[in-house]
Amino acid sequence: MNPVIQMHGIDKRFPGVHALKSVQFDLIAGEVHALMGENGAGKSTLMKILSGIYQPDGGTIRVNGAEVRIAGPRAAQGLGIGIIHQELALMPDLTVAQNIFIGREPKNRFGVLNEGKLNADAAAIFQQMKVAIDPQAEVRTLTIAKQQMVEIAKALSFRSSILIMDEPTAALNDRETDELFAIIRGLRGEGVGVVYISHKMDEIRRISDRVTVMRDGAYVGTVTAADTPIETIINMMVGRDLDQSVVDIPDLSGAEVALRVQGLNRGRVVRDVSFDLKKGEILGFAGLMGAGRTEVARVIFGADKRESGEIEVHGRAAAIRTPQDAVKAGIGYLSEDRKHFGLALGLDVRNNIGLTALDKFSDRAGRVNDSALAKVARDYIESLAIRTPSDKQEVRLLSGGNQQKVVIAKWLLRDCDILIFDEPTRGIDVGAKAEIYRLLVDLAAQGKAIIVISSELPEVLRLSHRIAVMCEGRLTGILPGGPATSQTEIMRLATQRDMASEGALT
Amino acid sequence: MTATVPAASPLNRLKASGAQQKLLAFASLIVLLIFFSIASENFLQTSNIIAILQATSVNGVLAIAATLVIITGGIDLSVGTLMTFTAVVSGVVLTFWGMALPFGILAAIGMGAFCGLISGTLIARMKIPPFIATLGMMLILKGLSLVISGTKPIYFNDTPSYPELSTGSLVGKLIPALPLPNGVLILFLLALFISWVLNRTVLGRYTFALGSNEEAVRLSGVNTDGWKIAIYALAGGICGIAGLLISSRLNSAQPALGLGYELDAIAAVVIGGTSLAGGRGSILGTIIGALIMSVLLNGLRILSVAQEWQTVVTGLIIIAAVYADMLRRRRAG
Amino acid sequence: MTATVPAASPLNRLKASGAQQKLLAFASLIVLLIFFSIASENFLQTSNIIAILQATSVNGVLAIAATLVIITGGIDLSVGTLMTFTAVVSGVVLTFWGMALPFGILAAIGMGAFCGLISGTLIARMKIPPFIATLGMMLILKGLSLVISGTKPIYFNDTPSYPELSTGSLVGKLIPALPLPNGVLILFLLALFISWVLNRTVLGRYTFALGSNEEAVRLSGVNTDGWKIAIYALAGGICGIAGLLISSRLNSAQPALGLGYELDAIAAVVIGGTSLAGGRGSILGTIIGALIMSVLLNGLRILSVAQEWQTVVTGLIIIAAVYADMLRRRRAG
Amino acid sequence: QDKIYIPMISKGFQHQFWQAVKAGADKAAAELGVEVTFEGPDTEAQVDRQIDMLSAALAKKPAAIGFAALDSQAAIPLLKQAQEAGIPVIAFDSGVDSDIPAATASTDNLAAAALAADKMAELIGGAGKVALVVHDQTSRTGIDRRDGFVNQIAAKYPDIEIVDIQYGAGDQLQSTEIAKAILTAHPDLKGMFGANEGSAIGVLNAKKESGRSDLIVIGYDSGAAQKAAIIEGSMNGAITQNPVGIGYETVKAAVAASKGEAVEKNIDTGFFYYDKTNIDAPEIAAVLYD
Ligand SMILES: Nc1ncnc2c1ncn2[C@@H]1O[C@H](COP(=O)(O)OP(=O)(O)OP(=O)(O)O)[C@@H](O)[C@H]1O
Ligand SMILES: Nc1ncnc2c1ncn2[C@@H]1O[C@H](COP(=O)(O)OP(=O)(O)OP(=O)(O)O)[C@@H](O)[C@H]1O
Ligand SMILES: [Mg+2]
Ligand SMILES: [Mg+2]
Repeated sequence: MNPVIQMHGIDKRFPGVHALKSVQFDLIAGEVHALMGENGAGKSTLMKILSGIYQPDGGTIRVNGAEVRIAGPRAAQGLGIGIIHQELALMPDLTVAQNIFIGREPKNRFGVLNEGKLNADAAAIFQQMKVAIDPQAEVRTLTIAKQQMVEIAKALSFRSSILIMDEPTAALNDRETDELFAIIRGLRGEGVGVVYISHKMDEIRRISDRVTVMRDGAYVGTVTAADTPIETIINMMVGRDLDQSVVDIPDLSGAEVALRVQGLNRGRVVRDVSFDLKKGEILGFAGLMGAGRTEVARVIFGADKRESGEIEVHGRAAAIRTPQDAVKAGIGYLSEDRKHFGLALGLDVRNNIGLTALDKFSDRAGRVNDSALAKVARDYIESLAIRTPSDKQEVRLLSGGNQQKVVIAKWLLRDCDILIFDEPTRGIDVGAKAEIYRLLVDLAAQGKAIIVISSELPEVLRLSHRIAVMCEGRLTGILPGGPATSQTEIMRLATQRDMASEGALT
Repeated sequence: MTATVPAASPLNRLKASGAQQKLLAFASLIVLLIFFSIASENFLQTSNIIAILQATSVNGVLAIAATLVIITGGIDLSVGTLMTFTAVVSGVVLTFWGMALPFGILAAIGMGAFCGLISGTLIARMKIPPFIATLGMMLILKGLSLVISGTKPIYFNDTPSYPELSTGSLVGKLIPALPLPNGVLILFLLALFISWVLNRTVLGRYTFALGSNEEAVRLSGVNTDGWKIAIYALAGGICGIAGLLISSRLNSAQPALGLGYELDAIAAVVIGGTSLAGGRGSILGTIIGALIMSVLLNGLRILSVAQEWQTVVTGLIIIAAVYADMLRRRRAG
Repeated sequence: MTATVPAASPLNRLKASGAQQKLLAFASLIVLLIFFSIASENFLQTSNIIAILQATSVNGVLAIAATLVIITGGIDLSVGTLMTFTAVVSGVVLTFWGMALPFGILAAIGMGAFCGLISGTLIARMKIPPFIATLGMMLILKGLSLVISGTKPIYFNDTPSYPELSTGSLVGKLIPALPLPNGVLILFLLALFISWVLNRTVLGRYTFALGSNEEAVRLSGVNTDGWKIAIYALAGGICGIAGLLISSRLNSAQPALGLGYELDAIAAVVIGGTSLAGGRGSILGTIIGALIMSVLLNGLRILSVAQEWQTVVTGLIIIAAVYADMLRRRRAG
Repeated sequence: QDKIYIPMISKGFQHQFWQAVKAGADKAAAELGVEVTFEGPDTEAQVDRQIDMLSAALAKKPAAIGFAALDSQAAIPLLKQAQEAGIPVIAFDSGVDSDIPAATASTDNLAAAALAADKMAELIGGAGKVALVVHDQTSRTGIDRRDGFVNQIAAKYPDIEIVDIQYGAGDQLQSTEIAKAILTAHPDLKGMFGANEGSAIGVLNAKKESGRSDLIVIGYDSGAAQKAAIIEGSMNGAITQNPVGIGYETVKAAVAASKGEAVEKNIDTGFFYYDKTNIDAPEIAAVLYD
């Protein structure tokens, strides 16, 4: 078993950050090698070095035994290394097929494109992946999950012998994840070496052969997946055990209704959605990709126009037409797409956190009290363990998970009565995830009303006091939380298609 | 999750191709045409329509060049003075050096492409923002035009066929009822060709890709710098064609002309629905944008609207046309 | 998961604050100053330095307005003609209506803010791209200036103190050795004030945030449209100040002037390191950018460089200055 | 309804000079009962814009056309078109290289600028350094006024040195900065010639701002500011053409030509030098404008 990749003593510094400290990593043909670590541990950085995007400050890389210098993406491709980036790297104005084959378009000698072959090839890849995506759709019209599928299709189309997947399932739900795993197993059978990065612990068991753990930019160790308990791996990652508590459903019979949604409609993506949310309650939203959960949240929040339906906040009708109205009414919404809707990437951490609540940090003349803002920002950096050299660091330089924490901090600072969290733990490591769960439970205990939209069923089950399930824009049912509800029952509602849309609402 | 790929319905495909949007963009143009036809009997004469088309030819060609650059997410402020510079170069070759017409044509287009190549290199390799690189080019070329022409217009009196390039009429020879000047013919042929390049060739694909997400294209292993330079060079070559058109129309290379033409060209592009953010746009839209501008100016002149009010009305209509287009697009999805 | 935040070293803090980069941006300016001082003994006289500063005042003020808009990710092509329009409005109030000086000042600034408000509304509420909205405004204001002035300059002969606004010297009264014209004083005070607004107030914070990711700001519950309109209105008011400066310097409102000034203003902004993509920029950089441009022109004129070559050299130096700045920034990390 | 319609395509529109031409044209239009429109491009470089204007004017089937060519050759094809359509053309301000125009109403800018040079020589005492601020490097009027002045100095005043010629696009602010830079570079400069109204005002501003009250300034054209400066003495004198007369005579000739009457081929509308002493004289006051 010859390793196809051997990385040794890899070192990398960014201004203010020592991202990699003499890290080692190796990959054998035909294995799935999971790379684990907390947010900001350096996983993406290590893989960016392997795919030629960054140059290491020190260390050696061997491919098939020969020492190489990987000068750029093209060189990496030449060595048979393909990568799916953590942050989507797609061209939104181009079609799906055009994205997949960018740089490798079928063309004749004069550079004239063969668009038919392009689309057919893309369709063939989706066929193989068992995914329904129109190769001719513009990427900008796809949801993040589908865009993630396009990235995967693109990486597959390279037929690389080494495939790096940096959190490919962050935006996928269980079923899509299953499909992806089937694909990965197929690749492994063909002798492809796969590097797999994920924060979803259960996946490690299911797909990986070996696990390498990193902490704080340093190599911790490599173990075989089959005979290492998850707890051990978590311990290697965070240096301690995590509490694995289950949901504890409070008695909310006497609690007043904080948010009442009645007959909400928007085109075909939100159809006649009604539900109540009580103070102190955590309402989970489950459903398949494109079920319309995000749309419901955006319509409630005023980010998209509502066609009909009423929203009541604390028993009073709320005329919400813009996010500003929603925030005034005490509703906060943490978007699933942090890059586009959550963060001003060019601004620093401090000002991103302050974005929702600048009015609280300014006097009547409009002067910003920067020292107060800085203090609050540093408090959140500390309490949420955001890895950043300072509160003045530009957010775009943070690792994905740490960016997500900044978005969370932003909404915590606003202190809304009703909080909608759309995929709050996307890209967040186990340790931080546990912290965020505790945070949500605390917030609910303080009397806040909370909606959690999540594509991870364990997460929904871990958090929700009640679980709303959506399918094709309709609310197909609301189930009680806790051990009483099984995953199968959720899946049944999540796939309950158009017939009998009444009756399902209990 | 089933594996069927939803078959694109014809309507969807039409939407996707943007054809619908482009058809709608005609509306503002049609409204203007109808209005002026009713307002003045002199407007809808063959000779005036041809005059409008001819007035569009130079701005239209420049706007095509600007479209390419704008789709990549860049901007080219040098199109106007590059046009002038190539006109002067053609004058130098034909009049000062007394060479034959084909050399003048080659020199103008070649010099245009060369200057575009320089702009492209400044932008792609030296990472100078397009605005600054082409602003610098604009000034440099403005100065050089004056220098090499000796601050005087160069006349093409030794090349009697020169004006034919733009004002002769090949079409008119075939169909005497339609004396379409060659300049207009060239504009249309060029528009068709560049449309084809944008939609059917690798160069076109990368033009859109660069404007959509340059970093993603680079990460895909594409030589983004090289392609970007090629696009700027192509745009420069097109400015060379504009230089030939204007100098043959004026039978002289006017070295001081050209400043301000870049704004008209960019305006035509944006009115035509191409986004300054890059990634989307079409040549058809640009041609419509350029036509809207010339129809408007011609119509106002024919109605003898006072010149100061012409300016005001042009400003209002540019805003209104783009707004109408936005509303329609928003309604269309 | 440890929560230690690495303490920022003073050097890092300097880097983070961007002060270093700003200091370095001076370099091109210093190089130019040294070069011209050696090349001509007449360059480095107090009177000439003051002349350069005075030549910067109008473009500097316009560039400050343009900086605000550009940081939001927009562009304002109407700054030049808005300046002219406000100058004409001041002329109408003071000369045609015979009102007292303060009313003229209020009218110019108020009208500037009002026009900015309209541009801002077109952009924020009607979603018209800034390029088109302000191009339209540019044309409308150009026309209206001619209309309300009757296409004639308006002189301020009834307001003898009017020229003092820009050419008088408050500083000179206090420090006779330093006869700094009020126009320059106003430029510097304005720069300080707007710098303060950008860095210390909510408006400034949102200016940067809008340019960085408008949608994220909107989804944070911020009234983005309202703030954007406010920023355009502020920029318009600043153009009103430029209108006062230029008309008091020329002791007349020249209705035909102003076209082309927008490019100079935008060039100063970009030379000063503000990105046209929005989200980053500084007033100090803009002032340096504007100074680079006036020093360059003044120096070349003093050296009697032929006009056509002045243009060429200006183009080259704009590119070189920005390139040098880029290199330095890249090295600084 | 069918008033005789005469479009005038000028070299400019916004400058006071062209507004004065327009005023003369309007005056003649009122007297003769015809309809006149007046337009011109933004700058004198925009030859093709002017051609488009001419072509729109022809579409209106006018009785005659007044045309001030920016380039003496570029418009010839359109003028031929006018000739074929039987539309008489009257050239004004400067001529075209063709005999199509039925008449040309213009000023001899070369001679006028030469007169300015003579006056300059006289005022600075026949020796010393002078400089020019001209409005345009490439337009006919710019070239003629520059060359008229320069050639006259070269021919007649060997002791006068022209140290600098720069161009300010007729923009008052830009011309001011240019003139100031020239004054800085040449502290011993004796006189400056501003070749149109904007340039002259620029020179005047520079003189004031630099505190060079001894500088001899000769301007061109009129306008309220220039007139005031001459009365007050900060400007020594200026050349004026007769723009009102140009406009008036052009329309008059156009009307005559449209009726098939004979018109004089060359209408010289004349030019004058004016200063403090003669500014109120009737023949001068008649050709000045505000
Ligand atoms: N270009 C950069 N400039 C400065 N710092 C950077 C840059 N890229 C990464 N970093 C820092 O390097 C560290 C490692 O980041 P990396 O993205 O590799 O983490 P990760 O393990 O992938 O985390 P996550 O699970 O959150 O994606 C982080 O502290 C991050 O802030
Ligand atoms: N920007 C968009 N353009 C076009 N269609 C969209 C867009 N965003 C969402 N949709 C469509 O709207 C429907 C609902 O999507 P939504 O994002 O609300 O689903 P979701 O349940 O939140 O699922 P996900 O897990 O993908 O976030 C889907 O059919 C999706 O394809
Ligand atoms: Mg990562
Ligand atoms: Mg969602």
